[in-house]
Amino acid sequence: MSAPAGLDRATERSRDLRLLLAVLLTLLGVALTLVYLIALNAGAAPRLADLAYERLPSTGVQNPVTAVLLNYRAYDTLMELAVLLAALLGIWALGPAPPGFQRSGAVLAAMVSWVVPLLIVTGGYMLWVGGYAPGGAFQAGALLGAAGVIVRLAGDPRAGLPGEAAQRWLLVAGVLVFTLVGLGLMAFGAGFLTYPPTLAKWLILLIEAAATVAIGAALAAAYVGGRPPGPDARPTAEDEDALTPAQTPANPPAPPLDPRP
Amino acid sequence: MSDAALTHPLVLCIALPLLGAMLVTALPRWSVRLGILAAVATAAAAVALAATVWQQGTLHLMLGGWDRQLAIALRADGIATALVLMANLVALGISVYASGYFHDRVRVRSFWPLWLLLWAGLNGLFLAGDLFNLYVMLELLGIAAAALGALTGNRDAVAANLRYLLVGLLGSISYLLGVALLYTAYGTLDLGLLAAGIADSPQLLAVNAAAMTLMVAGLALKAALFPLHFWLPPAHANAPAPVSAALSALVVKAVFYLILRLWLDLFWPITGMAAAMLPALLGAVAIVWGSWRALRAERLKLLAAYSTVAQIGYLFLFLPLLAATPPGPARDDLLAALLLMAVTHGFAKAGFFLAAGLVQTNAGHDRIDDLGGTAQRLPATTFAIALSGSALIGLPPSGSFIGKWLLMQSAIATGQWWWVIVVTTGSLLASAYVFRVLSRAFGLEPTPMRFITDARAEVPALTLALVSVAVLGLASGPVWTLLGLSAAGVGA
Amino acid sequence: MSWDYAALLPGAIVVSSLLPGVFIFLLDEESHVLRTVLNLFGAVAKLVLVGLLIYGVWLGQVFETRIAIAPGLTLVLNADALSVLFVTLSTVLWLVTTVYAIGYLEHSTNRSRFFGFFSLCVSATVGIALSGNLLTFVIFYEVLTLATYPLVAHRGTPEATRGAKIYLAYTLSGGLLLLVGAVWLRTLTGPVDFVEGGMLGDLSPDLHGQLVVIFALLLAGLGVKAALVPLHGWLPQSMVAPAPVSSLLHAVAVVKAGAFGIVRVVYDVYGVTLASQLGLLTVLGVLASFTIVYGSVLALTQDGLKKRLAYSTVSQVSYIALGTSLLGPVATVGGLVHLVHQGIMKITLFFCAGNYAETLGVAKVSQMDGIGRRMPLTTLAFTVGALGMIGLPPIAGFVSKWYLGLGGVEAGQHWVLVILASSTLLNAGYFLPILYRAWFRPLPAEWPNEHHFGTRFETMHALLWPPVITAVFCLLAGLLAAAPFSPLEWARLIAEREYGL
Amino acid sequence: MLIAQFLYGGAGLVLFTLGLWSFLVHEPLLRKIIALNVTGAGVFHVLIAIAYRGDAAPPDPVPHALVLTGIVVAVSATALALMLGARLQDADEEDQTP
Repeated sequence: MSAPAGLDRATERSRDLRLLLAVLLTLLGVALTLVYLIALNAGAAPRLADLAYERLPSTGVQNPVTAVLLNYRAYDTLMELAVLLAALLGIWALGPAPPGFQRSGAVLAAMVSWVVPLLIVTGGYMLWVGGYAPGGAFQAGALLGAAGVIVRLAGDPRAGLPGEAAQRWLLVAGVLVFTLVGLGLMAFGAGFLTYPPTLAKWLILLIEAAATVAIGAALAAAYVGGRPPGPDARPTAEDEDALTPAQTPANPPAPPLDPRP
Repeated sequence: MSDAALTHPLVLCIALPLLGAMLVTALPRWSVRLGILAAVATAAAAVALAATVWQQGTLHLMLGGWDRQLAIALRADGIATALVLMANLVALGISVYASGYFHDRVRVRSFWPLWLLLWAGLNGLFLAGDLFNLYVMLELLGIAAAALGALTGNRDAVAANLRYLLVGLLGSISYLLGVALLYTAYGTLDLGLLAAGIADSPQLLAVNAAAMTLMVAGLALKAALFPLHFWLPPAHANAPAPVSAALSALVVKAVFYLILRLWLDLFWPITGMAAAMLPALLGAVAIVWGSWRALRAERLKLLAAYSTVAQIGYLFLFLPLLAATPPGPARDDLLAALLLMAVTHGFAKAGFFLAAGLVQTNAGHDRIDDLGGTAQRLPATTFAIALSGSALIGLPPSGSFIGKWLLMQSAIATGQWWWVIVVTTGSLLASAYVFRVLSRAFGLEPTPMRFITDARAEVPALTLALVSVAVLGLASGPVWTLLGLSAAGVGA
Repeated sequence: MSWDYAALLPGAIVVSSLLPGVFIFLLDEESHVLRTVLNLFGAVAKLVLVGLLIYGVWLGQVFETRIAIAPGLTLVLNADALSVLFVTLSTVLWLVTTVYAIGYLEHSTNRSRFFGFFSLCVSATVGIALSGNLLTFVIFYEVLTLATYPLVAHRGTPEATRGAKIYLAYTLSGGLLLLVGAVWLRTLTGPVDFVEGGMLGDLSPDLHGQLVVIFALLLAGLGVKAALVPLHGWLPQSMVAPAPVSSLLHAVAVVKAGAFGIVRVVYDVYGVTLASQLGLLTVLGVLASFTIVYGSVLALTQDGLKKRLAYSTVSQVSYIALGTSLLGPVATVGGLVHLVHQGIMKITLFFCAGNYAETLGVAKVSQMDGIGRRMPLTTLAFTVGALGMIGLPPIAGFVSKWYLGLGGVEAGQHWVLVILASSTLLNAGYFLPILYRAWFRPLPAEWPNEHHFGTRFETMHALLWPPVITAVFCLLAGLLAAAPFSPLEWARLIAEREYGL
Repeated sequence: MLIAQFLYGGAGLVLFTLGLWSFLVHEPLLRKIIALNVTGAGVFHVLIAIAYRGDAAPPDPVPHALVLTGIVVAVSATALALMLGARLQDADEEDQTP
């Protein structure tokens, strides 16, 4: 008899706690809203908007959001590509990808063969249009990623991506090109990621193209959910990873993930 | 453009590890060699940065050459430079150690890119002068750290690091809301401009206080300030040794650095005595509680992880003392002491974890009660534990001894004597847990024939530990110089 | 920081054993010769440097090494008369102990570790001796704790681990109290330099309350190492250490560091005048007297030879504190000279105890029947040390007790004579039965664990000669007490300066 | 200040609070991850609201860019969290089967 009674008391207490939490969070919400009201009225508007538009002509692009992303605050974007890559590498570190889904039937396959090229073309368009209208590398990369997801759903275990070696180059393309452009500009005396106005448009397009590829590949690879399957994944004898063959392994390799149904 | 050339190390500290991360990702077969190359290059950039700041004072760079409001600023002042230097030297030591630590091919390939990305995030965080950029850096750190922490792939590690990731995300979102409020009220993200804005707008007290609360609370979660420390011990204790070292010595420290920045630079008009008391009280509890748990820990790495909880507590004790000390030599001393504690702990804790990892590898486990033979077999490693342990306790001659000396001095001088009791209690408990480990090294095991058995692993650990004791404890004057404080006026 | 001879010498004295110590750690276990060379090189080099120092101080030169470890925090090593007294004692006994330790331990386990820490230990001790301010003193005081811990734990047996743990618990807690006291004092005065005659005399009387509390903290911290009752609990426990370590702990390093610290704080920080005015000397005197009697009473009941010696140390070291607590130069001379005399007498006794254990396996008083006939030279040395402890003229201990008694009378504290008399009786009570057994009881049929070292003498050379030499020192210190450069004359010089005579 | 701005941003704050509630109260991993995304979305709403300058003026591009960056970061973190969760689930299933 005592156990259920104790359980009751436990649930009762957790209910009380939830109630308390609800009250506290409501207070927090109200307080935040008031603070937000005060902040809106602080008279900071137009904030950075006017300045951003004023400098727009010398950014190399006409779309102000792209100007912020790839020029004013390009450094943020560079690091954010690094964040995406870090997440993907973290996923890869957890183990090999689960096997894909079974091959799609004829109808789905036919649809995929239409949709995927369409997505890729749309992605390319998005990339180009980003220079002067809403669009850009992220939107384009997201479309490419979506294409990868569809391909994987249709049965390709690699989501349409190449083998591991090539995939790695695709994944690093964004940050690599971005960093090299930045350092190159610095080497020529312009300063890190300081584009000369005449070159800005083309440098940004170059970076965006690389970023689109990297984002698309990273999103698709993340959906695959592990190190890519394929011949590359198998260990090779001539590997140079560990400089010393050394004594006993520090930690045994992680057991492979259970294949999913 | 000699002025521009001066700021190059500022960029290189971030760009080089980033570039290195890309190369090791793309060329996994060369991971170790490229990784070490990138590590050495990055550390060299950090040394160059320190040398430049030493000569020229604070460095500023508006990326993209835009107006201050629009651009993202990088800046290296004394505090940032001291921490960058510490972090990069420690990271170099960790890299050398790691080059021999992982033997499994998959681990090697996973470790190096994530490690270099983490490194880039660390330097980026120390050098950022923009609130939103700091958010991105926090996320880069959080994601890379959680991924690295889960590298062993065992259940405990995955569970602990999943929790770490989620908690970290919550912390960053809270921080980001604070940033959004500040942008709403002041229309800029630049730290310097915001600081000026906040100082000029006492009428926006509610906004300032709310933003500060959101940001500091979110960061306190990531810095594992008691009682928000629950995620740290399992995450740090279950990671591979070089990762534990980086997480405990550097990542947590970086987040604390950001808190300090916000506290001192941005929100100084509202971070008076009243505001400082709460974090300091939590810090005091962290010291006692963390040390106590470290004393009770069964495993060496868990002990080290709890010790980090305690050591973070010490840093928060400085806040009310800073609030109570008017600008002048006494406050400068206090600031330098704070920095010295943080830097010393960085070196010491990294050395401790690396040595602990070696003990674990050799013994096949890290249960403290059964360590006897292993500790005695590896004199250099035991020495590293002893040296870093005495820095954790705050015994002379270590950097933290000077730190604690100045901390207690200030506590007595400002009449806040109760912190002295906290510090002494913490030191006693720390002695107890450190010597609980060291006493295992004095058994009836056979005599080791050599001082060093595995140089690539033992030398980094021993060097880091030695720096925390001999270098920082006997020649901490440069910390004052780097902070731009005049050593002449310093006295009682 | 200037780097001339006078600024380098005190630092060099510390480094002369520190560096060999570091190299010894790095040596392979089997490098017997190199290790021995490093050990002896360090000890001899230090002796030479100290010789130069004494000569320079006698010529009136000022030696001071200053290293700014942080702005406002300076490591100061300098040589005043008091430091010279202690540094000479440690250096001379260090050389003797090194020889003894090589004989005792060079064939056992973990030698690199042992001799490394052994060198660190003496470096810390001379650091304490040469400290020119309280910060430096605190630093070396803590380093001494850390360096001796591995020596106490060295044997690795469960008792050794336990003894070391107790030692550490006491000394680290004491160190923290000392640290708090030192920090507190610094907030009142700025850097606390050791100045002859004290440096707190000019402080406003409002602060006197705080000064009393600070003194209590400092005394608690120093009292642990000086083994003042009730802080003496670690000392008998640490008897598990090897004999050279016990000798070092009791005669030169740890216990002496505590007593030396008390002398420094009373004379060179507070100043006797202020200390007596605040009533601090009375407290110290009562504590010291109680410790003297209490230690001796406990020594009576110990059968373990080293334990008996340990309690005797508890008692004898407090003579130094007693001398410090009496207002007047004569008592000061008595206390200071005992710093040296107790050192050479106690080290003799411990060496002998080590010889008995190593040669015959004898560790208990009850096993010592007839031992004088089996090991005459060792037992002769033991006899000199023991009679000196009792205070028999012309051995060194007599000089100390004479000056202490005289000082008590001079200060008008006649109860000191009672303490000295009862202590002497108790000393005789626990030493004379040993001597009787050793010389007059018949030899046992078999010793517990006898070794023959193949020498003409009763035991190996490295073990035999150190106690004989120190026993000769005991006699000389008593016989030649009035000669220039004798410990007594030097103690007089210090007392004159402290009292500004 | 525009009333629409306040309402939209205020809704963001409500989302933030609700997400926080859900994160703290619910145990299952998936709910926690979704809750975090809701919380983040709340903050993004606030930023989007700040960017609005009425129908006449074009919006402030800076908060828009911040939100874009924030979304990518959130996606990355979510992906990693999900995979960690999946790995954990696998490990638990392995524990149960033998």
